[in-house]
Amino acid sequence: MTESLGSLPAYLLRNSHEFADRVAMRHKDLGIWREWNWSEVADEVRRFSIGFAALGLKRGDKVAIVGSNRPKLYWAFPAIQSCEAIPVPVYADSVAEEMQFVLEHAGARFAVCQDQEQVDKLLSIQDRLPDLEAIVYDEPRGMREYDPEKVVAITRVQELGDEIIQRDKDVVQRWSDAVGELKIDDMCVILYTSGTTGRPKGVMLSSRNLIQTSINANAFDNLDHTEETIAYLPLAWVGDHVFSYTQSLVAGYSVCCPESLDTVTVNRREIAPTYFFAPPRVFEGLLTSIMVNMEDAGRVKRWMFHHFIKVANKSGERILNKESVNPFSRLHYKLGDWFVYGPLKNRLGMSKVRVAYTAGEAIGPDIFRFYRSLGINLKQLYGQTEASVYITAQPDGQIDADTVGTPSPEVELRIEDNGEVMYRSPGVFMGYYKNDLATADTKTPDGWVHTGDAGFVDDAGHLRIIDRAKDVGKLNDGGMFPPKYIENKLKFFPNIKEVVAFGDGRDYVSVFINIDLTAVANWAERNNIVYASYQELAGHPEVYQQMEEHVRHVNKDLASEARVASAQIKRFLVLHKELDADDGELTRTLKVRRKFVNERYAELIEALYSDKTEQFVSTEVVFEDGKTGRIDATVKLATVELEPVREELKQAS
Amino acid sequence: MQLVKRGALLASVAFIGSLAAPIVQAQDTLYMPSLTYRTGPFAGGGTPFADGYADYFAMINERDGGINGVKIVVEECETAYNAQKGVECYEATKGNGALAYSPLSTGITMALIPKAPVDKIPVFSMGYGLSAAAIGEKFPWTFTYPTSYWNQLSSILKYIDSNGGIEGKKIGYIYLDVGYGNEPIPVLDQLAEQMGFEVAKFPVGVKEMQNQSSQWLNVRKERPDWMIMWGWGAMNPTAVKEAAKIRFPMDRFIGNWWAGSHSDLNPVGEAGTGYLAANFSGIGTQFGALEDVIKHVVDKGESKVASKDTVGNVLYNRGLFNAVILAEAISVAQEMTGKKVINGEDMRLGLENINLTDQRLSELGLADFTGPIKGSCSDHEGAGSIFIQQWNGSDWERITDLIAPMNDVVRPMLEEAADKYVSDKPDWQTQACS
Amino acid sequence: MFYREAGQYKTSYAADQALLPLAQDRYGIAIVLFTAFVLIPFFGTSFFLVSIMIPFLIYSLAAVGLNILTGYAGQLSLGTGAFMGVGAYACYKLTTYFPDVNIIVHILLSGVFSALVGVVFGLPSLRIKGLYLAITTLAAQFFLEWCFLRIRWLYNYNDSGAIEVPNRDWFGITVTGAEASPVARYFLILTVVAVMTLIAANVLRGRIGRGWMMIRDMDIAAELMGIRPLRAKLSAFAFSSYYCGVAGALMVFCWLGSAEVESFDINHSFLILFMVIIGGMGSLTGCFLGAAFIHVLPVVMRAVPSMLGWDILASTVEHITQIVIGLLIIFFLIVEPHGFARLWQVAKEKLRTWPFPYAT
Amino acid sequence: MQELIHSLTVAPFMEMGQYPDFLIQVVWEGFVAGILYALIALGFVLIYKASGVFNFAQGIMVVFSALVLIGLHEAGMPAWIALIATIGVMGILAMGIERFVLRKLVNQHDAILLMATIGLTLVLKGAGQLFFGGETKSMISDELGFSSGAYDWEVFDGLVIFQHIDIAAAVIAVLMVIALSLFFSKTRIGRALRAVADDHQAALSVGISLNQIWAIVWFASGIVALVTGIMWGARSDVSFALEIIALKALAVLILGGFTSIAGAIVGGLLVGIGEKLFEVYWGPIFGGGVEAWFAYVLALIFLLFRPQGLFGERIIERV
Amino acid sequence: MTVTPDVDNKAVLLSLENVTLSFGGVKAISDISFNILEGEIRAIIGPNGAGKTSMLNVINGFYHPQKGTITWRGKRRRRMKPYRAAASGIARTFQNVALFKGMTTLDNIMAGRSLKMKRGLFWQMLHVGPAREEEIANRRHVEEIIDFLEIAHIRKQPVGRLPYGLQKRVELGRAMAMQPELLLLDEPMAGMNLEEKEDMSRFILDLNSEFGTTIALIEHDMGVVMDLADRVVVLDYGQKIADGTPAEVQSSQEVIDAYLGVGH
Repeated sequence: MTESLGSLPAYLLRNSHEFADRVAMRHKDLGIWREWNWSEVADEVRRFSIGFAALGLKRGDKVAIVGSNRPKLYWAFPAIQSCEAIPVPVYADSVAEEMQFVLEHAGARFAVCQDQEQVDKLLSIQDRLPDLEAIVYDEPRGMREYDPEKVVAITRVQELGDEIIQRDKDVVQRWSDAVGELKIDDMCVILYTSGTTGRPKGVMLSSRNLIQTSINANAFDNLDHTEETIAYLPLAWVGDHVFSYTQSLVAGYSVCCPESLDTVTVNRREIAPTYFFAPPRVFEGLLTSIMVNMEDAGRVKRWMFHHFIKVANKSGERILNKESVNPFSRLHYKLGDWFVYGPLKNRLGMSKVRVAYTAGEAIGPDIFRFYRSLGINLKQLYGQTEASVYITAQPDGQIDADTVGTPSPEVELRIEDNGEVMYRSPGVFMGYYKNDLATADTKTPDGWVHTGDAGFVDDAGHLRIIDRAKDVGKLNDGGMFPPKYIENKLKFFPNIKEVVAFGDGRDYVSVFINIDLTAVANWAERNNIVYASYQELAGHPEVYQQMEEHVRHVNKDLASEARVASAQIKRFLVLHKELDADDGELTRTLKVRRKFVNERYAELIEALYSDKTEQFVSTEVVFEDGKTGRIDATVKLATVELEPVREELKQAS
Repeated sequence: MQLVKRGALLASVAFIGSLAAPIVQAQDTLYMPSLTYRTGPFAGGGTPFADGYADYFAMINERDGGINGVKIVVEECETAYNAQKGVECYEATKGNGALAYSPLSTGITMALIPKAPVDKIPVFSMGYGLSAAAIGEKFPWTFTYPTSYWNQLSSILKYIDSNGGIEGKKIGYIYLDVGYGNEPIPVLDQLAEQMGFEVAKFPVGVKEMQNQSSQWLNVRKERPDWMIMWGWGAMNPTAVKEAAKIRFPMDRFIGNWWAGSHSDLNPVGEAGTGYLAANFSGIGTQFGALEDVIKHVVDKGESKVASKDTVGNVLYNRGLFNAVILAEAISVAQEMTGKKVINGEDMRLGLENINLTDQRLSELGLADFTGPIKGSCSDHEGAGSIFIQQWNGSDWERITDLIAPMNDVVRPMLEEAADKYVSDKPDWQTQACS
Repeated sequence: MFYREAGQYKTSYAADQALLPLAQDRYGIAIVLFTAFVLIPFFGTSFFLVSIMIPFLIYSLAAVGLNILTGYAGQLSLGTGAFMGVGAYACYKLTTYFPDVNIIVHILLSGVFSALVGVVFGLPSLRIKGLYLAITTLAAQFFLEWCFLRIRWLYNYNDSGAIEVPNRDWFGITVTGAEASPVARYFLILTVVAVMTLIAANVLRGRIGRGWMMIRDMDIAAELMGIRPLRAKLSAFAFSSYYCGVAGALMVFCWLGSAEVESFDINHSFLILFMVIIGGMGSLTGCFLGAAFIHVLPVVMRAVPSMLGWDILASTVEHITQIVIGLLIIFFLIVEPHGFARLWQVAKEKLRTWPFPYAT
Repeated sequence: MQELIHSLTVAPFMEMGQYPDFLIQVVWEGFVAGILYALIALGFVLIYKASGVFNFAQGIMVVFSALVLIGLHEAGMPAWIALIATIGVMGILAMGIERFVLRKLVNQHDAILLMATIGLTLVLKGAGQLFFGGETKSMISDELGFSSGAYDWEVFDGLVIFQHIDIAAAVIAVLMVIALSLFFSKTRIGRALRAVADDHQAALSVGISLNQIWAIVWFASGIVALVTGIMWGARSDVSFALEIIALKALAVLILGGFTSIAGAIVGGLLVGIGEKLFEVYWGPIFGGGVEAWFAYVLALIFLLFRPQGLFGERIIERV
Repeated sequence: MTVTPDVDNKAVLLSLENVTLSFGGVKAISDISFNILEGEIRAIIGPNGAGKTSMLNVINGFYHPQKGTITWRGKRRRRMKPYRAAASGIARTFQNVALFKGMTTLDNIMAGRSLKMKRGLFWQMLHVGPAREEEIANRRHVEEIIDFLEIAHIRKQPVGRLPYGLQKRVELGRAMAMQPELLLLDEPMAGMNLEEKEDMSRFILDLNSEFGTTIALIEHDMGVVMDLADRVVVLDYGQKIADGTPAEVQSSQEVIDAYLGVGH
């Protein structure tokens, strides 16, 4: 374990000596990539910091940082931290009211904003923010009319710093000394979690949390000062804070800020990062656009693409994992790399990626494997703000789409009886800001933290997250019933749109399936299957047959895992109508309203737990013009043979 | 798109092929490139000439099995009377062991004259090209047998003089306004002074060849006593027609030897009756050599002539004559060097020492075909004579004996011109003749 | 596919505005230059150099000249041949007056005369546009042709009416005239063409070139942006004619060795125009592609029958070649009116976006 | 210097006065040449009006049509049948050009269309030489019934010679123009053609497709080319050198305007007569051969003062 | 005509007096006088064919009026070529986008910098030293405009392929690049959707307030005009029928009759 320095600004100072001429930050601005090396960054930060202090920033003050990924906003962190004040990054896309809560709760005295838009937002709520004294901004456009006392440009703050340095040469030394004296266990940032329910909570992280986590993470993936990464995720999100700020400081690698959110793809291609993070939806979106684009390609090219993707599917991951592969396949793959994978990675800007992570939610195994088969070292990690991100991560070469990896260095893991995952690590947060109650709920006195997720550790020692802990139910035989886990597994099939699983307090698991009309209709067309309506298509025997195969597939998966082996799907039906937000079956964000579905389709659910092979149902629906009507249908119920569970697994459970 | 690609591919394959496999001549042949123009506005003249040239060599190969047993390979390259393409043809063929070039174009000849000493391949411009090249000391590599433009002009003037005197007369000179037509002007001016006649010049632009009414209006305005024409290609029939239109007496209108062929007067027909032209190669097929050509080549269908009627016409015979001189030079060279397969340098030697006496001409089956030609180190034109022929409405008739040139007047001028040509070329290759 | 752009980022405007911002293009050009400067002189036969490479380069240069005027400044010209002639005659006069001055200086100076003549004949362009202008350039063509013939001073009163190129040295190596070796001539031409193409590229991407393109694309808007139409058009005429003039001088001095009026006739103007159109208006690469195509195709076509052992009259081949070129021109205009350059651009775009059909 | 001015400004006119018969002869020659220029220009105008194509191939069409006529006659066809067959060939050519060239190049830039016709020129040139040979041929004027004699007019103590063929050329040209005017004003297709020049949509409403119209105008100008070829060929034989003379029609177009039939005729005569006078009376001062550029330079000077041509309309630029 | 309070404390930038313009007897503009003050946004409105575009053409020297005087910054202006007008600080955009179709967005805006670039042929040929410095300095300026107009993502795209709204934006950028004192906008929002119109209005306002550029614009959308303009002049059949603040103009009976009454 490397001996750590006492604070993040201290790392900045170290880098300014050790990597003085290496590029610390790039920003595409006015058409070109502007670069700052570490000593320049240190200088910028120093002037910013000294100027900020002159504005009245002092120990313990909270400073909100609002905006997208801009160098100056990143510099605001160490500038503030070296004054022993605490930066509080805020989601830039929040509306004024949300911001008001955070700023008010944190009691921010200052705010650092990116541009006029953010400044205007804050000014619109300033009467409700008595603590807010001044706003510092980056981009001067449109700012000339504002009160120069209250709204100050960062450049002006830096000039202020310059003036002070001019007057008093020692101030630089004093500032450096002060940085050296920062305490490692002091709070250094408050990150507000965007809680899905209730008010956001301010997670207080100490320097030690972040520094130790960063050291561990860098060591885990062998990240050093040669890495390049592109910063495009929200500043206020812990992931960006760690990847683009703390890990960069600790390792000394460069961070590149894109020109704007519209140009991330292009900018990523220009930079070709070596270390890259994106949430699953980004990878999903990219894959979809790849596929859509390839549909427009010429026949030969399309054939070639699909051919080589197949090749990659066969041997790509094994080659990436450095397993033994026969020379012919290796050559075949090499060819594919020349014709398809290489150019593809090039277009995606991932040619140089050494380590790419995805996290946040489950990623479809096919999507995950697709990228890996191209030779991109995409891995999953499992983390939380409260853990300074890392709880588990997949080590190189031990990758499985269904797991989130082994515990990260210095992280201890345990699974509660109810299946909830608990952890303890150097990154564990200090507590929620001004919310001891919540802190006590989440963090045990001996430092263990509740994740709120249910999961289990498989034979290989990898953690599998199956669901939110509170949603996990129990079958009558005592087996675990993780509905989301099962639903997600089915939903990864492209022709399944929505799944609702039942089983809590029942003998076995059964599911409602909603087919994906576009995908299935496409399939029907290709196979000359005639149908008049969604209902007819949904009830088509061949569709049932397909769904049965999917279910079997999922069952096989489930059967291989002791903890969930008993949650195999025994019966299923394909719903005769699409679950619809207009009918109240889905939320407006398209999440299933379980309760409502349970009530509405009670007959069907009961039928699933009987011997019936079909069930008549009549449902009231709302048409697009607002009128209501009824749909009558007789829905077929299918039974699936369960997969045998291996004995040793049974015993293990 | 697909087609384009394939086309490009084919083209590039063919192209690479053409680079990789230059046409290689067998060791025991004599390679004789033929720069022809069977296309373009001058094709009418170029075609029969090229046919005569090729057919004679073909006949020699067929009848005698080549020259002293070595077959001659004739390869044509199309120049379209264009200097640029001519140079391309030269570059493309010179590497194959070419023995001599006869481009039948003053423009191309000009381009080749400086190249000849470098590549050591003689240029034989039979009665065209640079008149000054007659001076062998200054132009070791160029030959203009049997006569140069300048000497020829003097012969024509002699003819005029002998038909009613030339002194005090006005001579109109209508010419194709390119190097070819401009070439004899210095002599014309000089002789006008010496012989005491007046000159009126009427240039015809290449683009105006078929639209000469202005020139002939000017002729009408100037009212010359005689007209001399230095024309070529489509210019000739148009000129004769225009002359007829303004009622210019045809028997006072003399063309040079490039303005007196069947292709020139056939389109004019009756209207051209009486028109005169200079010539130095026999008309008709009544010569032994031509009979052999018909027998061995034309009748066997080996000739490229459009119809048998072409054989024996003026330009066909001139092309043939060109080949005769080259063939003779080859045999002289073979004799002098003792080699059977000769090279360009040997060929130069052969050309320089050519001696076509009447007797030799008879041997070749060309008695009365032309006058004797004898070359020497210093004399590269042979100062041969010409005769005058007249159009009778459907064919040419020879109406005079050979008319010798005014060599005494012209030779000094040629020397002067040769000196001038060489003067601004410090490293020009010359030769000393004792 | 070959274009792996990831990681090529620009940290300065200078780099962003470089002629070849993509590394792969730079490698490509390096290979081309290596081939041109090293491989071809080393392995090329004399025939290849003299009949293919030298004319190809000279035509390319002339095409660059015409393309500047027609493709970039939008002024259609049919007088290229004559402007080349002005250069050739000027060079001839210069080198006879100043035989001791390095020939390369003369060649480069001769373009100045051609530029001056170009400016004079460009004057009508202020008032005349499009096809009308093309016809006034035809006036330049015919008038100049007439001058080349009539003004005997231009060819030093040579009886032949032709320019005869003397041997001239460049640093001790004969580069013009009959004694110049093909390789020496090739190097001279190659150097001139390479440097002048680079200069053209520089001018075209700068203030002046942009002014031309503005006039081409929307002359009224250009004027309202402060471009003086007369100055822009005349400068285009001058610049373009300069290139044509130098090409003409090179053509006569380093290729043909002698020239008469007919070397600069209207057919030449058309030939160069074909190259520009087939190659692609408004593209320097296109000039080279067009020149290669139009020049090399006939050479290949001539070679094909004899290679295959067919006994076809040279004239027949010539006529067929003419028909084929005519048809190909029509075909290309139909398939890709923007010429090879566009095909290349599309291909490059495809390679850049590979495996995708278009950029996303 | 004074002498030069004299020879430029006074002498020519004195000469004209001195020999008026000769002047008449010069003007007549110019007039006949002008008629032929006008006919070629007419071919250009027809096509330009209807399709906006600047047909560079008009010149070669003249040569080509004449060659076809002669070639067919040589192949044994009686003259008049050969003439009809040639018209047929020109018709097929027109349809071919419309079908395989124009239709595919609709809406392309002017320069592209121009280039396509230059490509066409190459094709026709190659084909003409391939099938009929490159040598000069004489027109079968006798066989077509043209007399080769001349009419002498003795006047001003001199003689003016009018070739029958020239008179015939003038008459035929006039008839041709009248026929075309009637065609344009009296027939349905003709009106459609005029409409298409103004507005493509309007033409469609007449019920004739644009494609048909194009084929028809190309055919019409093919016939004009054939007539020109016959007349010119009868005067001074048929060869490919004629093609370059045809370029002069471009200068004629500048004078007359691209779209005016009257302009083509007036411009043609202006160029024809002008260049003859200039060549005969002023040419010798410059060493002759000024005809080669007179027309173009005249056009150039003219353009500077009246860019829209004699009969064109003034162009007002709009923003 | 009421005098708006601004007139007193703002300098007159351009004034037209009794200007008359006719084409072959047809009067496009007859006897119109009005002025544009420094720093204001001046709208010219009127029904189709009212002579609005002709007015702009007169101002930037494209048409030369037969009668009347034009005073630009206190100096009476003689017949002026458009490029001279451009050099004296007048820029404009066009009703139908008149971009340089063969060039990219960047080059189009760079084209607007033509007057600011001076380096001669020699340096241009070498493209080093001063010419490159000049190019780069201007590029920087252009980049600021690109940033201002939020068109970074189309920087290197040929303008021909851009959607109409973006083309209009590029055209505005090109005019901005000239750093004009007076910017003439000919229907800057024609054919735009609501969102694009809002963006464009914002840019025009920002441009006016940030850089102090005086703007004269022709616009059909009355709502936009009322929001943007400081003063409005109304033309009808080549004649001026009203001049004043938006409110004044809106309440003028003549305007309501001639313009709003006609409805379109």
